[in-house]
Amino acid sequence: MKIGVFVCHCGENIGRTVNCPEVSKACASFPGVVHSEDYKYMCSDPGQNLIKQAIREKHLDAVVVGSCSPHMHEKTFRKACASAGINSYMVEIANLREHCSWIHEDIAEATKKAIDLMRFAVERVKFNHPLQTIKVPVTKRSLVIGGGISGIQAALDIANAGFEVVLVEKEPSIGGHMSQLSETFPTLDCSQCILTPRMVEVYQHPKIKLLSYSEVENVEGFIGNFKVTIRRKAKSVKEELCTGCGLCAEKCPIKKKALSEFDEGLSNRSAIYVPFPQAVPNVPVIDRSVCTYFKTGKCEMCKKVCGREAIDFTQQDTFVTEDVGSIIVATGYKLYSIEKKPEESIYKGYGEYGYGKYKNVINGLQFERIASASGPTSGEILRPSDKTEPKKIVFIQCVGSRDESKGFSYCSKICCMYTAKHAMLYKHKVHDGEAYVFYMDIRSGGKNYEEFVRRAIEEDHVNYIRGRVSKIYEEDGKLIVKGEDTLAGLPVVIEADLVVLATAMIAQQEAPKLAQTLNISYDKYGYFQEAHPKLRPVETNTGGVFLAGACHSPRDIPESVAMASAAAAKSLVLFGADMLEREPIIAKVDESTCAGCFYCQKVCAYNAIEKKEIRDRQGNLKKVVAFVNSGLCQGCGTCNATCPSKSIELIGFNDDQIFAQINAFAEV
Amino acid sequence: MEEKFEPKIAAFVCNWCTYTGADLAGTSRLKQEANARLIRVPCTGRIDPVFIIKAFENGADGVLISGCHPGDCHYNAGNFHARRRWILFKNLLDFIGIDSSRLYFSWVSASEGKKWVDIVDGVIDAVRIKGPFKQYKKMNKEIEIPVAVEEGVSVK
Amino acid sequence: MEELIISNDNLKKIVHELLNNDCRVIGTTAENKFKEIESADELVLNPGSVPTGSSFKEYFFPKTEPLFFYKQNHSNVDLFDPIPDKSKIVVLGAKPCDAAALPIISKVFNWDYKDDLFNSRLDNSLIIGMSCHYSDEFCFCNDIGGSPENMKGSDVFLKPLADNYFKVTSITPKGEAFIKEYQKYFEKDLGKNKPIERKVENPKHFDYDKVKTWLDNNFENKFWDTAGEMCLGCAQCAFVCPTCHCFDIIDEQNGSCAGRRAKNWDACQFSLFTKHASGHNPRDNQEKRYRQRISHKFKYYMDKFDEVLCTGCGRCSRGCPVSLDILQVVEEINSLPENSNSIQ
Amino acid sequence: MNELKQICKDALTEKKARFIIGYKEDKNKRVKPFIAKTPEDAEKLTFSHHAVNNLAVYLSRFKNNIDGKIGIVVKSCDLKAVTALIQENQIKRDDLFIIGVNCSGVVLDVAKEFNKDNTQIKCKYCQAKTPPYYDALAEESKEFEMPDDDQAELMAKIDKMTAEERLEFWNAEFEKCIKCYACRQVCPMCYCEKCIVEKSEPQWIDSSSTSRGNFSWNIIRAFHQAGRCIGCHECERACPMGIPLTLLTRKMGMVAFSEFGYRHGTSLTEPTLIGTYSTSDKEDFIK
Repeated sequence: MKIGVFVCHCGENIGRTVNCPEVSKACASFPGVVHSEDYKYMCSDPGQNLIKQAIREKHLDAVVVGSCSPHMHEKTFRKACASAGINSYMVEIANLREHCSWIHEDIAEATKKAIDLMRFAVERVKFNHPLQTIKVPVTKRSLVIGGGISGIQAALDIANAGFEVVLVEKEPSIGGHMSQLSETFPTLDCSQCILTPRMVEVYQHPKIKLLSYSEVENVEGFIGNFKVTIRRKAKSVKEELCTGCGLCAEKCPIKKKALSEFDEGLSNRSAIYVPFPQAVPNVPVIDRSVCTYFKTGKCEMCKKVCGREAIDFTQQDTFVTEDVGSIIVATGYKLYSIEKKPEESIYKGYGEYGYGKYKNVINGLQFERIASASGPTSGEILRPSDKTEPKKIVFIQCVGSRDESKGFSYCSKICCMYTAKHAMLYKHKVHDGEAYVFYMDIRSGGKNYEEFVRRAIEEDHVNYIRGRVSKIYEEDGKLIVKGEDTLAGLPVVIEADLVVLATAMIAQQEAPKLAQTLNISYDKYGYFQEAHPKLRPVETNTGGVFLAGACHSPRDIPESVAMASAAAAKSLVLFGADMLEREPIIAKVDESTCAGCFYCQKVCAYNAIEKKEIRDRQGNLKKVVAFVNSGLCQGCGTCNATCPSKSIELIGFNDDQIFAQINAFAEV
Repeated sequence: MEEKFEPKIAAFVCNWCTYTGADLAGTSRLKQEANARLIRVPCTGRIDPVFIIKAFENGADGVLISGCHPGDCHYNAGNFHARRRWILFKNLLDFIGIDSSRLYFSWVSASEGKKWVDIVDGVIDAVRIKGPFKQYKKMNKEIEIPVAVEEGVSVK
Repeated sequence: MEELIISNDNLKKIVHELLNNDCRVIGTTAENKFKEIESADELVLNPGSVPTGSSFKEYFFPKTEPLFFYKQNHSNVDLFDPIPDKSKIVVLGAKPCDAAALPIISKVFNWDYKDDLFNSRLDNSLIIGMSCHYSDEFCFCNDIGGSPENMKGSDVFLKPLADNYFKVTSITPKGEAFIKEYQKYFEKDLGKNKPIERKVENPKHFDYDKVKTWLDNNFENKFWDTAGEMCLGCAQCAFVCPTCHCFDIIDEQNGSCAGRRAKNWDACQFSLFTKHASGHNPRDNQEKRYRQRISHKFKYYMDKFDEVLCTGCGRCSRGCPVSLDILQVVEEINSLPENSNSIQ
Repeated sequence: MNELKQICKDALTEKKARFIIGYKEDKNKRVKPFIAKTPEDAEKLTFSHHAVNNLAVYLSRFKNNIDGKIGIVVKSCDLKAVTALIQENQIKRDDLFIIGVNCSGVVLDVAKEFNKDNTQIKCKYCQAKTPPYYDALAEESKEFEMPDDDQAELMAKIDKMTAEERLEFWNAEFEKCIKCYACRQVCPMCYCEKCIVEKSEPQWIDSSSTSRGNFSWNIIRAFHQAGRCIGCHECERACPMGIPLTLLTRKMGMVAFSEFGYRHGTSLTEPTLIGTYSTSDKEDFIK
């Protein structure tokens, strides 16, 4: 092998403490080195030309550059060498600047060390192999899991860029929590007014395939090449025939028996139902758990009234598979279910607040429904128990959030804002009403957020009390709220007509299961984990799977939308090329020696190790060996260190290369 | 006069945290002693204990291994797997009587340039006091060119 | 020539002198092992002991031995010869089955290429053999031309007499010279010390010629499918064997620019022994490798060098972790009809 | 003895097992490994205090077995190897017909009678005379008073030595090594198709019996056994040079237990020591 060595002075950065000509001279005597020179700025055009010229004239096979950190200019020199006809992976960098000249003062010592570092690189490069970047075809389609505002935004962004999207929503309609909201902070514009056009856009978009009432069952494959199995739950209604006339729901005899999920249990719905009037798709589903036909075999009222014969009681769950290149997870959140008995939950709950016991203790989403024009009270603020207008209302923040002993240690982030909004909406509708807010801190970071809270306090005269509520009980139709005003240092007792709890946002219950299906990580609360908290906030550790919205952590609408657009952009980056190019630094199995112990599989954080059967020509199983899925492998090399026979090696950092460097240590 | 002993330290560092932390030390011009030679690996999970043996065989008086803090691994869990191996390996060396106190471990993140300098200087100082790793150097005798052989035949 | 005897004490005195003269003395110790002894007191000669766990072949054919050292220097490679070991070696208390091995393996080391490293050690050596008063279910020296009194390979031979005396027989000129050099320690045999009688019998197990004929004709016999079935493929048998002589040549690095080329023991029972660079292995299972072991010992070596590559010491069987007994295998071959089950 | 023969005979007759890896009688009371392939062969099968071999070493040969179950006669110590092999994907439980034998100790020196002074080290600290699971169980359980665990005493002694003394101790032991690899070949857990020391292009790990080569081999072997050795002591038994190899592997097993509470080969479902981690693994040695 003919190796060329190039020592960079980096102006004076290296040259001041390292005697570069001497290093170059010393390198010339290393076995294998046929060319050695030093130059003021190796990374400059003339410097790069020196390398290219030497490659051509001396027919070099490999190049070692002594320069700054490989993190700086490794790519530069690789490119230069590639343009002169050497494979870019036949280039090694010795870090003479950050790891030598900048940290030492003695010229003799620094020069000796520089020579050693060069020798390491020269010995290492002897075991480098020409590598090609890995090219993986990309299926330019995306799967979006969850049809809330995040999923809708991500789907529209990708679809508008011209790529197909499969949008999976587990409920009968898309829209998510945002569709339940009354008005949104800090502008107080109507949530549905801004959301429903988007929902319709999704439905009508030629590039979006909407699979409502469906769930992701299984995911195989890797970045650019996922195969997703989706369960389409039986709606008992033939979607293609239904016109959404609504007659079936109207005629359904069990009308008042089921609680409306959309109205958070504050109203009822029929057994065949659409969740809300603006639902997309506007196709009803039969809730088989309450439907008389499914319980007794009799009724069939909906079937009788349907002019299109769209009702199909025999429908079964079906499975579809979709090939996609990227997956955006936007499964959202749910509210901490505070009425849950402690033994069913690891969290203690807030039994003392009487949620679930007293009709007039409600949570934030229920208040949204009450305040919503489309809600059960048509937007009039009426309390659930007797449908009277509450004159005194208490809002309690941080129910479950920031409370390690009873709930979760994190801040749910949106409650300060929506509580201010609730109080404001209440005051706007009930002018003579009194609103009290128990808070721990008011966290209102965000554009126009603080101003919004100030408005609630100063213009709408909402009473903010800093302190916690210890107990709520009912007395003569009033809710007695006992708390403490920590600023005044006094106990507070309020006789309220309605109490609204800002319960914590928590991860969806099925989140860990989905995380396992997708092979992404999740934190102890069930929120999905990003690849890097700062620099890769929407990516996961599984390539091609991105996060959007509150499934990652509590966040509000603008943040969710921004994150969704970011996730869409990440997908689009992926779709920007026909082939996915990756550094070829991945593990490779020597099938002839692999004994199939699969310790590599155990240590692999990326599920990149698969089982491969080796068969002879007659088809008889010879052995089962490890196989690296090059799409999933990230190149950490833990498998390589674990493999007892070194039958799996990390290309680019294999044993030969590292041992060669260690061996060169003998001459230090 | 006897020449002052200067220890040779082989340092295996992960690419993402410690190597970058050492880069930061350089960028910050934090001066350190020149006895350590870094060998870059993608992750501490890539470090096979055989590397340590080879380093001692090749004359290292001390070996330093450093990577990302637990939980910060670029590859999720490489450092956790590595840590488990080190515990076993250190115990093995101890039992065989190979001075495992010449083996140093640290977590140095990409932002801990100063910590890196302190660790490197600390290791160099400690090994300087210990002196050369004679135990291991002795083992090379059989494969070294015997002193009695004066001149060899040169072949091109 | 007059008959000589020597007392155990005088023998030790000779050893003492030898050690003082920088001679390497290899002898059996109280743990019944061959070792390079440092003091005459370590020496224990017991004709009734079981053959040592390992033979003393490593003192002539070391388990690892440098052929040369190298140093790379830019485009040159400097080669250095190892320092030849010219010290005199005296082996004391070799059993006939140990001593006989040296002339056997000498043939392969002097066949086309003369192995100087081996020869210089052999030339500088003196083997003092001793008759054997031991026999167990693994011994079969007498089946392949040896005997407990066989002097093959020895320069001087000792036979135990009463009162810690040995009758001394000189066999070679080297032995002659040795006796002459240390004559003051030898006494004339006046017949006072009665020879110690051998109390064990060496039964006849097989007819070597019959075995050889069978091996000549049954390379592909079904017998081989099961003969080595339980073999695990370690080289215990070969490495303790006095006659196994296979070696591997490897380069070992000392740093990136220097190293040595060494000759190390190797064994046909290793799966890598015949593995080609292509990945193909003509002896791809242990059964074939075991056939090779038996055939080499009892047929090929005979064909080529007119010797059985075995002295019947039984070491390989005594130490085999799976109790694969070479004698049993050969006995079984002996009982097989010629050309039985041949699948040619 | 009839019981074992009968079980095996029935198993072979009823095709519960395609063949049975067991022991057969050899010269002078010894026994040796044997594969019984027919019901008639089963007559030769036996078990005694001389049945030292861990027959699980033969199992990895049959890892892609498709032709029916493999019968194997195991003592409780051998069963750990079987368990470990299942854990490490070398064989499937469903492919095995396990004939457990109650064992009351095996000999150290096969040339001698079994007695207090002729007992394998492993028997001295054996916890289970009856294999924890099996498809058939043979042999009467006999009480036998085990001598003291002198190896544990030796280990404690070595632990108390200074590092220099320990190195000297091991140097004297490793010096004997002739690289015959009997320790590896006889080990049921050393099932690699190509050992790391056989990687010869180039030879990074010395294969010579030099001081350096002997150390690197023995260190690597012990390390590769860390958390994997099931303690059958076959390596030490097979070593023709008498190196006390199990001191190393047993020590690593003790470390695996003291540091991680892990014992290999004791559970078919527990994740292996290597290949898993705990975020709370000790790290007081890491700065």
